Amino acid sequence: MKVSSLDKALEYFNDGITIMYGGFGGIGNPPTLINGIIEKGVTDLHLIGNDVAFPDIGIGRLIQLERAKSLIVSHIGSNPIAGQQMTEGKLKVEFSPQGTLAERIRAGGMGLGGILTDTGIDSILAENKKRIDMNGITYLIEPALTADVSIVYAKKADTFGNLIFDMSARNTNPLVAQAGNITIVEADEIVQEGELNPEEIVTSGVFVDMVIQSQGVDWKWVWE
Amino acid sequence: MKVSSLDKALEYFNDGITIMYGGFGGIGNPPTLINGIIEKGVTDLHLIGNDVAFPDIGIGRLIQLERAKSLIVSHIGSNPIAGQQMTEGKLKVEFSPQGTLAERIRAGGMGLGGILTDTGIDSILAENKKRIDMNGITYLIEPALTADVSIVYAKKADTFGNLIFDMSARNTNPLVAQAGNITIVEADEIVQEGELNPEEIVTSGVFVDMVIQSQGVDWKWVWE
Amino acid sequence: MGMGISVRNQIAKRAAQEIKTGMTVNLGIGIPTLVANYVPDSMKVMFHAENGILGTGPSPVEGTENANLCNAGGYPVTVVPGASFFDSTTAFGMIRKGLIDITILGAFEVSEEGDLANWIIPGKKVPGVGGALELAQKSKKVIVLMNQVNKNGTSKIVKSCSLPLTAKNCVDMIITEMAVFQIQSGKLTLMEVMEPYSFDDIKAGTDADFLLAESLHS
Amino acid sequence: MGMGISVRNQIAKRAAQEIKTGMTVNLGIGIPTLVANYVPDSMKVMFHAENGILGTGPSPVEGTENANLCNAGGYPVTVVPGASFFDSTTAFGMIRKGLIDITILGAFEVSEEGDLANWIIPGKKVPGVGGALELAQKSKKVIVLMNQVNKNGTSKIVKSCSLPLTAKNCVDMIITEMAVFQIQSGKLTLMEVMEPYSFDDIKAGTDADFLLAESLHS
Repeated sequence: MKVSSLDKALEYFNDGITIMYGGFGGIGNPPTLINGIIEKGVTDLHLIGNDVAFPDIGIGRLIQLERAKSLIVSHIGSNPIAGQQMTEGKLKVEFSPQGTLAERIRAGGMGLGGILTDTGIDSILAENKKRIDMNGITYLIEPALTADVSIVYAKKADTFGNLIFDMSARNTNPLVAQAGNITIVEADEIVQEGELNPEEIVTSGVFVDMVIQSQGVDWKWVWE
Repeated sequence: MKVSSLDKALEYFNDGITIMYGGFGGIGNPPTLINGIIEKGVTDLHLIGNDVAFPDIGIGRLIQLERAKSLIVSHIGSNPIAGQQMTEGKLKVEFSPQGTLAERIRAGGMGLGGILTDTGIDSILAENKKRIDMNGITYLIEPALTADVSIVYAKKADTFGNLIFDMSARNTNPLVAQAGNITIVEADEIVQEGELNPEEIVTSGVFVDMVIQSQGVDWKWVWE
Repeated sequence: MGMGISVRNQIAKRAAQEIKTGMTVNLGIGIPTLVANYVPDSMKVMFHAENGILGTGPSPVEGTENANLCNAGGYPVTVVPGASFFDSTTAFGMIRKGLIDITILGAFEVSEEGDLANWIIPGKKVPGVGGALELAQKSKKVIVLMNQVNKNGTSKIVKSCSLPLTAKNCVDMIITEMAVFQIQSGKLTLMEVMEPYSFDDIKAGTDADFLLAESLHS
Repeated sequence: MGMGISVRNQIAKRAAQEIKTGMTVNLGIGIPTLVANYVPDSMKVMFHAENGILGTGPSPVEGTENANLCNAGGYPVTVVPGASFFDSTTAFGMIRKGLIDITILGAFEVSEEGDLANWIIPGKKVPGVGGALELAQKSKKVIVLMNQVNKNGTSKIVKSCSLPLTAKNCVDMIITEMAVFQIQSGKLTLMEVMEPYSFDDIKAGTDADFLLAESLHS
């Protein structure tokens, strides 16, 4: 029985840990867990995710409160506060191309060491990366990513931790769900085992350690 | 409009091409396309798939008729005819661990060069493989696989080529569907665009070039 | 981009002419977003969003937006029949495998050989790379929509990019308020002159060598 | 395996005792398949199949089999509440990530240090490796079920494997018709003697050094 409370979930969050989070532009960032992390006061966090949303949306709130020490992301363009902290030297940022980052997270969840891609081979991002030649093409070796704790936002979870997502809020969530040493999911709805169709399950519960009830999004979207 | 006929599909099959096929132990092998390939008489084929089923089941029929020149598979244990042809030097067989093979096929479909894994590092299968050290672990470099034509068996396809599969007949089919230069799908049911729920689609139609109506399985299963 | 709405729409409209039925198309943020408005409803085009949608449709009617159905820019969309949802790895697998027929995006600089710089201005703007590398490097056709010159009046089409590259030799077409250029086999060619600009305006606004299309010889 | 049905069931029953509630378990073909019969219905165990099922249940009633719902051995199964279907990459991702608590499989040879040889007999049997490498190398606990000796009366537990390895130091437990052995930190230990065999039978049938468990000192 993996269903638990926010309080129990927060026991996994301590200063200096690496947290991987689902979401893309704030959509799919888990609001209840992020608010819980903020209230617990943990800091010096290493964050891994697609982007850092907007200053007052989702994961962006942790940035605004200066709780992050480093990021591995594809961009921070929508959150100027992150750019400012980076310029001031307060925040270490590693940029990974979006598709490469997604594959690195997936590789972590699948127990792989990494992937080979030629994406970005002409860019400055490739400068210090290991390379390998195969069949006349030069590939970059992109290492897998894992985290101490992964946090995920699902539409529905069953009590075994099987997950489904909501339309474009799926984005990086299924990948992140697989890549945590501990994976904690907040879901808008929690149902009994057997209530999800085995065909429609996107993330198998074997990857999930804990499920809590989401309180839902408490921010305003940029288009609102 | 990707819906077409078996005759049109067979235009893509010629002597000496590489065919990748979905299925696991015959389950999920596309029966109508395999029968069509047999009837067309193409030979010297290079086959890539999980296994070669049983002598008179699915892809096994191509082996029995000596249409294959080489295989990349995880095992041939259920098809002794393949073992015999291998021993006689008629069939070249490359074994890849099952999970590694699946990832190599997926990598091909995702436009990646390959993956890093330490699976099988102590086995003779690793002997001639390139290696790389990362964070104290030695990984094998396992190159991506693609094919001239991928053949796939789906439960339902829509006219854009979006696919869903039937329970454990999913197995390698979604991976194979992505990895072909040309991907041809046979489906038990073909529906209009919009009739599949975008959430339940397992393979996006953008990977699929042609869909034909399946005539269904015409062999007896081993347990029957 | 410091460009009037009518000019933005003119560029978008011209870009839309490159889209043919059956294509898979990715539109970047900014002017590229407007391109969808000029694709006829009768034309079957699948728009791709990096966050995991194939088949985005028009913006929803106000009041019916769903925060969980947005494009990669974070703005609400709808979906068309045949659309599918998937995770980010599949979204980029489609790009990497070369299944995007056309990608339309903005740029800081494009070289006469088609090198693209559109993600970083060192010391000034480091928003991060997002999906730009994959889209520029892997799409079958890359169309850049941008101003002919920047705020200082300097050409954005250059002999060689001064900014760090997104990808080499990737741009196939440039559409600005002044002109349409094609880049083929490393050669920049002026294809069309936009009203009210003259050839001399374009010449003055282009800091690179270019050829003239057959249709412009006269 | 040339073993009577009652002995096969005895070994399977003993192996089932290693399975605890909440575990994820992969059963190989042959005797391992029988293990599921000895796991109490009340115990919540998720059985994993390499072809893409988590949560396989008992064999279906005759006449209700579905060819598209089979285990990795190709035989019809059912699913339990909470089951999920996925493709082969995810099936093996679960294995590689170490999410399989116990894997139970057969072997040609096991060394006293836990090296496993179970996929190839050069010149004789080359069925291919299937998922054996991943399961042996990556599962949290690997239990081998096999005969103590082969057809020629030679021990299958050896000082060092003569056949090509599946994986090194991977076997945690061996259950035969004669005995239960544990392998920890490279040391083979006899844990249990099975009726009607004696310590001397085991000694004679084991071509490797082994320690005696505390419980057997007397």
